[in-house]
Amino acid sequence: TAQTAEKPKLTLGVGGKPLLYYLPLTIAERNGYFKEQGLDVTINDFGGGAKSLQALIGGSIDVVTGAYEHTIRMQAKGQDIVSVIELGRYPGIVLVVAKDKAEKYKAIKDLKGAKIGVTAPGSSTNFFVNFLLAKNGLSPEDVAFVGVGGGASAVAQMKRGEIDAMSNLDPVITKLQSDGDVVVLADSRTVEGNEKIFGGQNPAAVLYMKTDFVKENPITTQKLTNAFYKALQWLKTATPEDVAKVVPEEYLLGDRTLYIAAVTASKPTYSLTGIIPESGMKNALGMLVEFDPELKAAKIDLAKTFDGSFVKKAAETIK
Amino acid sequence: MGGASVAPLHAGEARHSRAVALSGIRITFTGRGGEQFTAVEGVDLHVADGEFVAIVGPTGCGKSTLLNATAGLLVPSAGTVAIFGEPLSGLNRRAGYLFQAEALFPWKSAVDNVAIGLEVAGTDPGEARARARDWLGRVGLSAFAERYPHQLSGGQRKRVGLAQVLIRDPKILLMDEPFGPLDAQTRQIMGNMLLDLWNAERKAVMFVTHDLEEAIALADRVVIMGAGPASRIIGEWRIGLPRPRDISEIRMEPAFHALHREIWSALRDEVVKGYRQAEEPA
Amino acid sequence: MGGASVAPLHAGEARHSRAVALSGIRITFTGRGGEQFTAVEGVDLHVADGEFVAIVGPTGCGKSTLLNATAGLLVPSAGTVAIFGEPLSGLNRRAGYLFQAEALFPWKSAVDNVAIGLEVAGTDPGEARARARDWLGRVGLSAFAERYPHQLSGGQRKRVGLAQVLIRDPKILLMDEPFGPLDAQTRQIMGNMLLDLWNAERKAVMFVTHDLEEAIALADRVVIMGAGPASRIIGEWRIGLPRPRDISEIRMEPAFHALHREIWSALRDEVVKGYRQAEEPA
Amino acid sequence: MKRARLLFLQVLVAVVLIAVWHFGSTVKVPAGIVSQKAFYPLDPFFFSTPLAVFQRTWRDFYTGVIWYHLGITLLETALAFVIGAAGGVLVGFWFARKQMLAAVFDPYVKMANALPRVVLAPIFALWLGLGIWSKVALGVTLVFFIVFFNVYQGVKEVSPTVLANARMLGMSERHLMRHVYWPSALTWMFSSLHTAVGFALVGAVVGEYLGSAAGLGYRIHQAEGVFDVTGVFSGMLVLAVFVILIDAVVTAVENRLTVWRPTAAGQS
Amino acid sequence: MKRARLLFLQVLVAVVLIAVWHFGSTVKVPAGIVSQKAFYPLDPFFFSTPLAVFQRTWRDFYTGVIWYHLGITLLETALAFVIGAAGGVLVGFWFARKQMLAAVFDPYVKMANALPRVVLAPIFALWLGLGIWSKVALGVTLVFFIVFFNVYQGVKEVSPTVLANARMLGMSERHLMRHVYWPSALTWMFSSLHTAVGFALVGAVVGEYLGSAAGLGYRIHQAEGVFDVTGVFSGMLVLAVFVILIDAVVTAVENRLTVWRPTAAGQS
Ligand SMILES: Nc1ncnc2c1ncn2[C@@H]1O[C@H](COP(=O)(O)OP(=O)(O)OP(=O)(O)O)[C@@H](O)[C@H]1O
Ligand SMILES: Nc1ncnc2c1ncn2[C@@H]1O[C@H](COP(=O)(O)OP(=O)(O)OP(=O)(O)O)[C@@H](O)[C@H]1O
Ligand SMILES: [Mg+2]
Ligand SMILES: [Mg+2]
Repeated sequence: TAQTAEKPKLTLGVGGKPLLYYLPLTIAERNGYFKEQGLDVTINDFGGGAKSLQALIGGSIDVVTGAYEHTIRMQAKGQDIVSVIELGRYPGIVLVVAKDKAEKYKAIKDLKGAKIGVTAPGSSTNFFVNFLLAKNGLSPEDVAFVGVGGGASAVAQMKRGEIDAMSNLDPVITKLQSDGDVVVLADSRTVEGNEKIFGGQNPAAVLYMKTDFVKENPITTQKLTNAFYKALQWLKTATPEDVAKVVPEEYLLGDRTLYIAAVTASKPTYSLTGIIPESGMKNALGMLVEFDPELKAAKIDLAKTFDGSFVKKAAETIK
Repeated sequence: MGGASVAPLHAGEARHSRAVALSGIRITFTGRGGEQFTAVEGVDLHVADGEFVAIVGPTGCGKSTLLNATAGLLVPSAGTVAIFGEPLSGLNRRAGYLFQAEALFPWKSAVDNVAIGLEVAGTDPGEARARARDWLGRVGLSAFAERYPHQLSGGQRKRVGLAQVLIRDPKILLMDEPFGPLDAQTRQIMGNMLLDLWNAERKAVMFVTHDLEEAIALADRVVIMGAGPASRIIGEWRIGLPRPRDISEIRMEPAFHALHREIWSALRDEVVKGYRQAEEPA
Repeated sequence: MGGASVAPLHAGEARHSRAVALSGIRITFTGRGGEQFTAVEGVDLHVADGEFVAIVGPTGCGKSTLLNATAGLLVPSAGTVAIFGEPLSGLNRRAGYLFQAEALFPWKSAVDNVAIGLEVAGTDPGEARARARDWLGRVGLSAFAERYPHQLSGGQRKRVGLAQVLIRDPKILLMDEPFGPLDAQTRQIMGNMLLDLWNAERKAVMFVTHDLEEAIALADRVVIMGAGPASRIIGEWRIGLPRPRDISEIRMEPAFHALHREIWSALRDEVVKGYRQAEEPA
Repeated sequence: MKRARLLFLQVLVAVVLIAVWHFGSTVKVPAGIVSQKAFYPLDPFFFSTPLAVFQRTWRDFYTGVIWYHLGITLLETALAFVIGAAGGVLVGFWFARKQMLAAVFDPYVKMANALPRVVLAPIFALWLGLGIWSKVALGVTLVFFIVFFNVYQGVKEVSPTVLANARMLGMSERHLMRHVYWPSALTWMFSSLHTAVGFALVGAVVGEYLGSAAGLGYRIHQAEGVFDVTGVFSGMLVLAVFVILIDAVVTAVENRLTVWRPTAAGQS
Repeated sequence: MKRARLLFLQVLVAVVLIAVWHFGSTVKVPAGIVSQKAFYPLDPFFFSTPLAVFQRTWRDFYTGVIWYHLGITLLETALAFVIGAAGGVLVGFWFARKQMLAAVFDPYVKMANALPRVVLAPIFALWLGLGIWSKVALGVTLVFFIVFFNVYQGVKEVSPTVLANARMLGMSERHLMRHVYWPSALTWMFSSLHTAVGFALVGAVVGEYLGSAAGLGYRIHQAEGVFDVTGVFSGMLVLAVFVILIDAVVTAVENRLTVWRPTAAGQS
């Protein structure tokens, strides 16, 4: 279609662009899918997912690639946010314990009294552990959480033995695994792992924006969705080596093999269809409600958190 | 030559219009700890317009304090200060004050230090500096115009301060030991310059000095203050020596010596008394 | 009474061991812009151990500069400074220096200002303060022991400074107009105190003053400096007046007047010359 | 009288600020005046409301949960302040007295001052672990430089005549330090300490914010992660109140140590 | 001669530091001396190696990619510095002259100084957007307080006699400002500016770090997320070099404006 976008110049927010969590964004950018759609997208990178969401609410950016749970939380706060395409179907979060303490912490139920590293207190890595603890009859009060970030410092703390266990993402996990420092307790990067933990999908990264934006700029939204959809399709067939060729050289962790290993580990997490299944939404909500009193009280209409019409159109037009 | 009247005068006797009228002044300092110290008490001093009054007194008796009160820098704890009949509130805008302590602007050269008084009064900076140079010449410092204060000797700094005050041509001149760090000859030259200036356009002058000869040679009236604390004026002498005077010549006159001897003896007793008082812990 | 020898002496004639020996001193100041100013040039001055030398000279001639060089605060551009025969390098540890400018520690009370010299020499603080109080009494400031410098009058501050230097009992005393801001009587009291002290244990004294009478009354030798720039010593007079002296009485002696008149005329010409020079832009 | 009036005015300022905040975050500007839609001048999503913040703060204190975190943060702040200030004073004095040393290290000190502390946080965490010391280190890097530069300048500002006098009175370097440089640099030092108190707290909080298990920064970060603005502001409120208390202590010490200065109005 | 020696020593310090870094990150301590395993004293995974950092920096400059980011950061730094310093000077003077005002606002200024800037970043983004201005604002909040406290103190430190003299010479408030307070407070101000330059840069970089699309802080953040320590250190190196250049400018201005002070050695 030769329609032109209402708003061809866009600003997009993301909390940590080089993370594998947001790989589809980098692919869309580097492969020129935005340009193809006639969009000029400026990518603003933030100190974290929360900051990019705040920038969206504040009106300084138009769209965000961020965690799906944000759309649920914002509904509870009376902010109209809607996601239009799923980028990651699994959270990709992994719970590991230090190798030399693996004897002591064989399973999740043994974690009582452990010091557990999370990227930040209150972040999804934290909730992930909370959820696992609850399933195993423990409560968050039974362990101590420490924010260690998602970069080199997380690796450092694990290696130094400052923490007993850690819930984190790639490439931290792959780095620790390849160095042989940790043992995995729960892995949400794989199909089987997710089946075991959630009994299905649990959407991770999505593209979301204000509902008003979608109403006022349907064509632009469509074009954006198209671009991301193409990136997902590309990822479906690409090998990790292909990915390594596309992303900027700096992203390669200074160690190509490590990067390839990380991409390989993360590949199953990327969404195949771009559509969030009903069960996925319920899983996400279920996890949040468990620990957030504010959400427990709120009435959430999950249908309002995701608008699948754009992905469906994209799937029709893009082969 | 007219004989000098040597009888002590009583305050308030002057018939001219009063440039400065200090009445019943008491000045009490309060320390941080609340301890009080009364420097002067019950001081009445009137300076007529165009009158040259020298103030002499033992060290620490409150001379500087009185000048500060006249300048409006210090509010008396009791009594009133009136300038040309009007009660003083805030700063005394008609007075020029040569401080006892160092008060030049360290960040300005000598010529700028002198010119500043004109500049703030609105004189064109170029002209102000030209006149400042002229004044530096009068105090014998032409060659030092571009020096900063820290590059000048003690006596040179004092003379820059003198020029700084005089260039503004104030109606009332307050001078606290202006010739202190000067040698005898420079003192005379400066004294004569001051007298010439004063002769040309009569100003009210309050001149603090420790040199009784200088006081007699310059002034219309010499005021003697007693020893502190709570010091007061203990005597006044009208100096009837003829004008215009030349400082070095007037010292040769017999009337000068008669006056000197009389005031001297009055002063001497006071100082010894003050010395004793201060020596006993208050 | 021994007659005063009135013939000018030439430097280096003293037979005692030399406490201070300045030889061929030149001191040149360089401004930031590189401009040079030679304050003194070719100065030879020797002070014997136990000798009291007064230095008199027109304002800005370099008296303070010479004292600074003797104290080791200033390194001469040429010439040598020797203290008790040893060339001076660094600070002159045997000298006590009463500065012309204000130099008290503003954050110490009068008694602490005086005591500090003893304290740093290792005296027990309690004893140091007791002796400091004693010294404050000698300079007539017992009642002001707990005051901070800004709560004292100009003359009071100078006397605290005097006590601060004298309490340390240095072998060499450098005094730059120590009695400047004092009234005539206090001056005499202080002068007599200084003389008593000096009589008891002879120190080498370099005493800068603008008061020629004071210089003659106190000193063994009066040194006259010429007008600057590049000023030098233009005359020396040995004062043969008998010791011990009382300052007020010695002024009555005819020998005193003869000396005074002679030195005076030498000095007068110099000052007038200096005044002329300075007036023409350098 | 004067004190009462001052207090009244100070409270007035607070009342006005809180009123602005309150009305800005609870009363909508009707549509059509400034923009198409009605909106809050201070969107409560970003600013919460004063009432909510006070309620939360009160609750935190009432239930006592805050004390533990506050204690940790204050401990870190105090340590950062003491270590940083002591270091700044010592090195400042040292550099001021050793001109060559100062000249050689000058560019490096300035470089170090310009490194973004946020980036250093992981390195501190690496070296010092996740306990309080990595936060203290962050605070120290802020406090140190502020104090250092001021003390350095303060020492160099000593009146040359007073210094010359001190040396003539036989003072050794150590004596000079104690009797001259120290009292003379005090004003400078205290001026810097007032800034430094705030920065010590900032360092501690930012350190906690970037990775920790306790402390006010941790709580603020946690609140931020779940978009709990009320929690964020409540944390900042507590911070602000405590910095005032610490600063009051600094001021008291300052007044004690500088009794010798002329007061503005010396006479009654 | 003396200059050459100074330069030599400065370079020496740099060489020693880099050597320590180099050997620490490339030579392993053999197993059995300190710990069981052989290890690098400065693990290159966390500290990179100097060679790699220089190579990267060189490449960035050579290919030119860095210029754009550097330009943005410098612009933000310059703006933050100028605005913050100007504000600090103005408000400092103003408060110093209006005692009542200063007394009333004193606690609020100190509170504001203690707020963690990292938490304020979203609010700045809300008010000022994501362009350079929100970063400038962050820098301003740092620079302002440092300059403010020092200028405030500097004005109050004016010698009382000099001030009295100035007033007797007929100076109005405006004149006093220009001829007395300003020159007298200059030393204080410049002392604070040396610290402030660094903090302006820190503010800009942290702002970029917390959310932006360009600038050195952005690059550092990018590098951090992908374990690219070389990139992080290279960014810090560039920062450090530039702060030295800016500081040199401040020093030059300072020397120009304070010619009147006695130099340590006044005579030749
Ligand atoms: N701020 C102050 N606090 C307490 N006492 C003070 C203060 N200022 C001055 N005094 C005292 O007041 C008295 C008078 O001081 P003042 O400076 O007027 O003396 P003065 O006559 O000028 O002496 P001098 O000839 O030595 O200059 C002195 O005893 C002094 O100690
Ligand atoms: N730092 C300096 N730079 C340049 N010239 C200076 C400096 N210090 C002093 N001078 C000059 O050196 C000369 C001698 O100064 P000095 O202070 O020794 O004079 P003095 O004899 O003590 O005068 P006074 O009796 O006025 O105190 C003066 O002309 C002075 O201007
Ligand atoms: Mg006085
Ligand atoms: Mg002198």
